Amino acid sequence: MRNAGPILTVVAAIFALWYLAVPFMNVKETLTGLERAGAVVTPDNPIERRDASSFGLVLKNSFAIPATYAQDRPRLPAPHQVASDLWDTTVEKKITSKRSLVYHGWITLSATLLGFAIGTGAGILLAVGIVHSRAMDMSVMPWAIASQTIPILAIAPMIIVVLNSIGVQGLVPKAIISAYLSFFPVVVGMVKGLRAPDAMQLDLLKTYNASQSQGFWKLRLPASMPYLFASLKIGVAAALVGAIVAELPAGGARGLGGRMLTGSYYGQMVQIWSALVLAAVLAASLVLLIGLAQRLTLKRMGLT
Amino acid sequence: DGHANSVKLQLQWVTQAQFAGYYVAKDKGFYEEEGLDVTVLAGGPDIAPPQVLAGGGADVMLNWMPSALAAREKGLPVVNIAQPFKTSGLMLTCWKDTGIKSPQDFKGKTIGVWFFGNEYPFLSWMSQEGIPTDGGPDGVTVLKQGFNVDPLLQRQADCISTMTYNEFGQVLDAGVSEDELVTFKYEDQGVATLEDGIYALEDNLKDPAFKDKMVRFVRASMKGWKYAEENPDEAAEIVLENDESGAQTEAHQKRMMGEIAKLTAGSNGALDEADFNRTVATLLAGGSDPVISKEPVGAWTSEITDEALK
Amino acid sequence: MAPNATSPVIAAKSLDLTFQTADAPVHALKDVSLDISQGDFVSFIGPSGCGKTTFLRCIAGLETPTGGTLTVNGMTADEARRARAYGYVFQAAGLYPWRTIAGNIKLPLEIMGYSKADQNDRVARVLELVELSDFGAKFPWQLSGGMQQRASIARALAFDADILLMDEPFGALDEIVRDHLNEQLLALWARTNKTIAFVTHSIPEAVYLSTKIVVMSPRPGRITDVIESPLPKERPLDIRDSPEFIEIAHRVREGLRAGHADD
Amino acid sequence: MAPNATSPVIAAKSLDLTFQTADAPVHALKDVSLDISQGDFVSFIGPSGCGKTTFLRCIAGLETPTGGTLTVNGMTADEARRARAYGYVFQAAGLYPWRTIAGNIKLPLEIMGYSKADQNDRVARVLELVELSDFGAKFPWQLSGGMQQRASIARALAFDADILLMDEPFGALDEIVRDHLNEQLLALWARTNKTIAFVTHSIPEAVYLSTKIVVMSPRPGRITDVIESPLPKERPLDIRDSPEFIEIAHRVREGLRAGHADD
Amino acid sequence: MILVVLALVIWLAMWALNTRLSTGPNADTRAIRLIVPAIFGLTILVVWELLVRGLDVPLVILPAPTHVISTFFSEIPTLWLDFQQTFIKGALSGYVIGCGAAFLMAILVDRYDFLKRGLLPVGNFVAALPIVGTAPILVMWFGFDWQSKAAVVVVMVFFPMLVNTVAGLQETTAMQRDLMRTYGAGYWPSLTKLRLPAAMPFIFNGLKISTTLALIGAIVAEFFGSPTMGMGFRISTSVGQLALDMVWAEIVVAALAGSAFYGVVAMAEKTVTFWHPSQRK
Ligand SMILES: Nc1ncnc2c1ncn2[C@@H]1O[C@H](COP(=O)(O)OP(=O)(O)OP(=O)(O)O)[C@@H](O)[C@H]1O
Ligand SMILES: Nc1ncnc2c1ncn2[C@@H]1O[C@H](COP(=O)(O)OP(=O)(O)OP(=O)(O)O)[C@@H](O)[C@H]1O
Ligand SMILES: Cc1ncc(C[n+]2csc(CCO)c2C)c(N)n1
Ligand SMILES: [Mg+2]
Ligand SMILES: [Mg+2]
Repeated sequence: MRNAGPILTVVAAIFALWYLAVPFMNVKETLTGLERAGAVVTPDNPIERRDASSFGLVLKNSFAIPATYAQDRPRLPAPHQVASDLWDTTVEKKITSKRSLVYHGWITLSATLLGFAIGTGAGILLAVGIVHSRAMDMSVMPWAIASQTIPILAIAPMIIVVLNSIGVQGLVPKAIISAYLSFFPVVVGMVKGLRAPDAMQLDLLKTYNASQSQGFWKLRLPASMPYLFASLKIGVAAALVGAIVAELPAGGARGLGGRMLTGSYYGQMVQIWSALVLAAVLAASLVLLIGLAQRLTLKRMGLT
Repeated sequence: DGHANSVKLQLQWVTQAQFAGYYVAKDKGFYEEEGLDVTVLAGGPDIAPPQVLAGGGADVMLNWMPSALAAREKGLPVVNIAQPFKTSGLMLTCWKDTGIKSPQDFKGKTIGVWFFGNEYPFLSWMSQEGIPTDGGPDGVTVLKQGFNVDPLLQRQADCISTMTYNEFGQVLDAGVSEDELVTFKYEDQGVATLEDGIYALEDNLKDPAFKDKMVRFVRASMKGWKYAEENPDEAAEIVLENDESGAQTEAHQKRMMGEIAKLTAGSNGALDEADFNRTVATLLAGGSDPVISKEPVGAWTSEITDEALK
Repeated sequence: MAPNATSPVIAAKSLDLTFQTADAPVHALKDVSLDISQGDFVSFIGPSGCGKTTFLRCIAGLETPTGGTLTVNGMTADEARRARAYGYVFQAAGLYPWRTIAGNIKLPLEIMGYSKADQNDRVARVLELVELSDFGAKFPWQLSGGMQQRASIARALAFDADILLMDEPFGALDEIVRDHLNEQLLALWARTNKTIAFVTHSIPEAVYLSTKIVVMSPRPGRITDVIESPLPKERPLDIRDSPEFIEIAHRVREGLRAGHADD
Repeated sequence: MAPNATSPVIAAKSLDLTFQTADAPVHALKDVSLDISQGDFVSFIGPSGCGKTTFLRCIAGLETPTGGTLTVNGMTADEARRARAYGYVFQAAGLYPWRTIAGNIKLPLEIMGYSKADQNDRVARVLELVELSDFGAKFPWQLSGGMQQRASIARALAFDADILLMDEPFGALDEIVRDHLNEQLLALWARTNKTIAFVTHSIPEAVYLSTKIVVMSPRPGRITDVIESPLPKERPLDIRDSPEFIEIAHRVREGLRAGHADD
Repeated sequence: MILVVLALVIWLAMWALNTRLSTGPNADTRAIRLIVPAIFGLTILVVWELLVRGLDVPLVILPAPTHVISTFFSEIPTLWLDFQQTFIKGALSGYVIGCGAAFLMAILVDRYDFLKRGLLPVGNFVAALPIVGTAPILVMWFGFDWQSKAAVVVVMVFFPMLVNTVAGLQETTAMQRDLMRTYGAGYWPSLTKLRLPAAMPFIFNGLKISTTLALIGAIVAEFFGSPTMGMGFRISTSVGQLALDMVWAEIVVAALAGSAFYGVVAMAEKTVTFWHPSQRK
């Protein structure tokens, strides 16, 4: 792990910057709070403070700096606040509790995995169709690109309602929205991958008079593996975003998306940050997992 | 069939004491007593209950009347079958130090408003006051406010929309004292619109079996509401148990229940025609782009409550 | 269906091929006539772009001539391809990187439906033939360029086709390895009596290997000279320093230079 | 700073180079000693992997020997590189595809800070030298392989370096084009009296071009033979059919085969 | 029911037509390349229209395309206003800032291996933060107007652009780099004359990916607070008013703007990287 040193340094730098930024981000609310509690702050008028620069305020009220790290509704929570909330909601709570982030993480993860499976399956099928049918290639591809310019957050509620109306509820609608986001990278990658064999490799099969399906299983599919894994990594991250987006209109405010939503609704910034961090950890782990599968598969195929 | 006794209720927000009556009725077995199997579907900022109703995802919904009437005009004939909330909890909350004392002082200020159908009472109010809503020194700058109170706390807005039972409490929880604030209840300004009514689809109501189901539903729900009013702490506990997000706190829900009880207090479930007419008048008066353009017909019925309250 | 020794295995008459491209059409083959008999070793030599590959691909049924007639084993080229009449060796080894050497050699056998046992037998046999017996389980990148090229020849030999079409198979190798493979190829040809069509850029290679050298020239691609080699079938490497060899090489070079004059 | 005629332009003494790789270290050069004088044309020949490229890269200051001493124009190789003492021609043309042919040739001139007018002059001159005057405004992919290779030689000639290092510059070309470029290169060398170090795989090419042929063998890479050519400076192409030529070629081949024995 | 059957029939007929066209003799002409996807798109619209009518889908769930189109034309002033707010002010400025910053950062990262090994993995992690969580935070930090939308866009496009540019700057072959060394060229000449030109195809890849991200980011951010205009604002409030025709009209604008933006960048790519094999011919 020769990257450990640089990564740790960068992380340390980020934390340092983060800690440094906290007083400036939080000074105004902190001063208002302190003023209410009877402290003397300069300037003593909240409207003047609103229009003043944070920099000047911190300088003039340096006594307030410690308090900026312990706000209930911080604009920027300090790292240790997020960490202790994460600890509380993951380790300290029973994982079946609705207050446990593990519980919510699992809800999101299950939708993500199902959606990823659907999206990957659909993506591969579509790619196979595109590679084998010129009509499909020419007509579908431009619209697949256009489909990605549609803001998913706008149509997610409609998808949920429409599926609802035909009796599909629960995990599946969320998974479908998650699939909508993850299928595109898979299509693009797989089309590239299935077309990766060069003319010579294709001609070789022709000299053997191989059938189309033999060509698919013995040449196109194996040749597409590196591309498949590259797009799976993008796809799984997209699937996670999709699952989180789908949780907003899915009702019940369950899952990491629900946590972010209710966090925002009740002004609990720390809760949003914890959910965010956990989502990023989830995404990174999923990508790592796929990377592992990639290394194993490609190694067995002799491609590394 | 099985549907004869099952009811799906679509809420218009996440699980909280605002909907205590229904959770209590379910939890205390009032629905069961009526032979009903009720599913309560929580909502959220991205859920439009009328859409869910139209799609068949729910049998009844809770809604604010402006939004319900708008849906009617858009060709979705929803009908108010009961009105457990008598008074409106909507208000504007402003910093006192901005110098705002009366609505006329809004000129030149920035105000956070909930959209999603809830902007009409505000626009109607401003047009009554003669204040344009497109910014400038003589008008107000309107922000589409998210569903939290940070814009006020961080002074991105001078006033924001709050509900007496929820956001206002959050402002106070943030350490702000009431004498730092000025509030304008829509109720006091004469622009209140009916909130949290129970609506069903007109077509469904033509079916006697469905109607009967609604009668039983409303009866049990009102029983739940009255129980909640009398036992606010227990009701808050029940709500907490049903919260799937795990984000609500006991203190918050208990206070909310107390405030909600004030709004439901005056209602036995039946819609007061005067309230309806005032709501319609407010909406028809609303500015250049009114939410409804003509007097709605058949937008409410007393048949269900008449039967339920017999 | 083996043709009798007198009728040619491959017979091209006034073959013409024009590629339709975006701008101007490319006249890749013009009036090409050639007979190749059973057991011949025919080399094609000529400057880049003269149509050597195109002609070989026509024989293989990978390209369709726009004029003239072409028969392979008495059938059309496409029928011959479907009947799996030939093995084709490309310029680069073109092994599938995800298959082991043995797996690559097995590929045509799987496709043609040989039995499992037969597959293994044949793989072992051809691996031995090209002296790669110890490398069956290795992946292509674990072998040197020369070894890869031998594997690709083994792949073309694994099934029963008695025509071998080879498009610059040794182009990418260094001279010594090339010499070595040339020797081996000659030995193989002597042993099996296959008919071989062989494209090359190298004059000594063409002269060393062939019974018949076909010199081509470009724009449009046509045959400018066909040289029958008087060299004996038995050819040690230093035959290349013999006067006959140098004489033929000289004639080939002259033929080539003539074709190049318009450059 | 031109070295006087008696002291060698390039002097390597007991050069050693070991690459540290993931598994075993690779001993690419072992105890290589060689002097090259002003005006020499030295060819390096040897099987793949014997260290020809590595040696050339050491001279160019692109690789640092792990032992021994090496001077170029009396400086260290790296100093010579910074002093822009040589032009380097790679095996592939390696033209930048986003620049025209003229733009590619201008590239070193821009970097070395020649004036605009001087740049244009020099580009015109070297384009003429390699017979590409009409192609200055074309992009690389619009030229044939041989033309690209000539352009890359022009690029190395455009600035004033009197050493030319060429790593298999004609490896990818067909024999006729190669002959042609060989002739031109000889003419250029005769005219300019540059010192040329030239890597090749082809025995005839090495013999045809050089005043000195260095035969190398691999594992570890070392010099096994240095052959001084008795051929005159004036060399028509058909000198290759002369007995002296064949004699030298034979000696080179023997040297090569000896080095290959362990394969 | 008749309409539904008709929809099916039209679908099959159009598909057959497209198959004929795309495998026919003129399949490679420019016209066919445009016509085939157009027919496909048109077919989808017609089938959608027929299904909505045939199955009596309520307007508040899914409006018919004709309805959307008529709304589109009658609401052009509003749509234009929203477009300016969201696309010009929010998306475009965020795109320029984000891509520009990523580009400069990529040059630093490329220069210092330490940054490459430390920053890229951490960046990968940060890029996984879902927009739904970051948008409310950024709206809180940067206010309700377009600045916060631009900030969301910056966050969204930064990493894809960074990764692509860094990859591009390393895209040169060893030979191309060695050539520079034989000229004794320092850092700047080899950056401007070699690595940047060689990186262009990758840089444009990043720029293309970022176009759709920018638009989506700006729209989604408006869901979390905005002035009373903008495409995301209109979509979210129109859903509340059940004005689904307006929602879809905005979606049409988004799709048109997104595709056009992508097209413009792709065209710029064609002119700048004309030399790349993928662009030739
Ligand atoms: N698919 C094709 N489409 C258009 N033109 C082609 C095609 N294939 C080959 N050509 C052209 O036909 C001519 C002959 O090509 P061919 O590949 O047969 O030459 P070659 O003799 O094999 O050359 P080389 O020695 O470089 O391999 C060339 O001008 C080439 O550009
Ligand atoms: N950067 C490197 N790292 C590790 N090993 C290297 C490196 N460069 C070359 N080698 C090894 O050093 C040896 C000599 O390589 P070199 O490229 O000099 O051979 P060559 O004579 O030029 O061969 P060829 O004719 O194939 O070009 C080879 O075994 C090669 O694998
Ligand atoms: C989708 C949707 N979002 C918000 C409201 C308005 N509203 C109704 S209840 C409530 C919570 C008050 O604490 C709010 C904001 C709505 N009607 N529909
Ligand atoms: Mg060829
Ligand atoms: Mg080399």
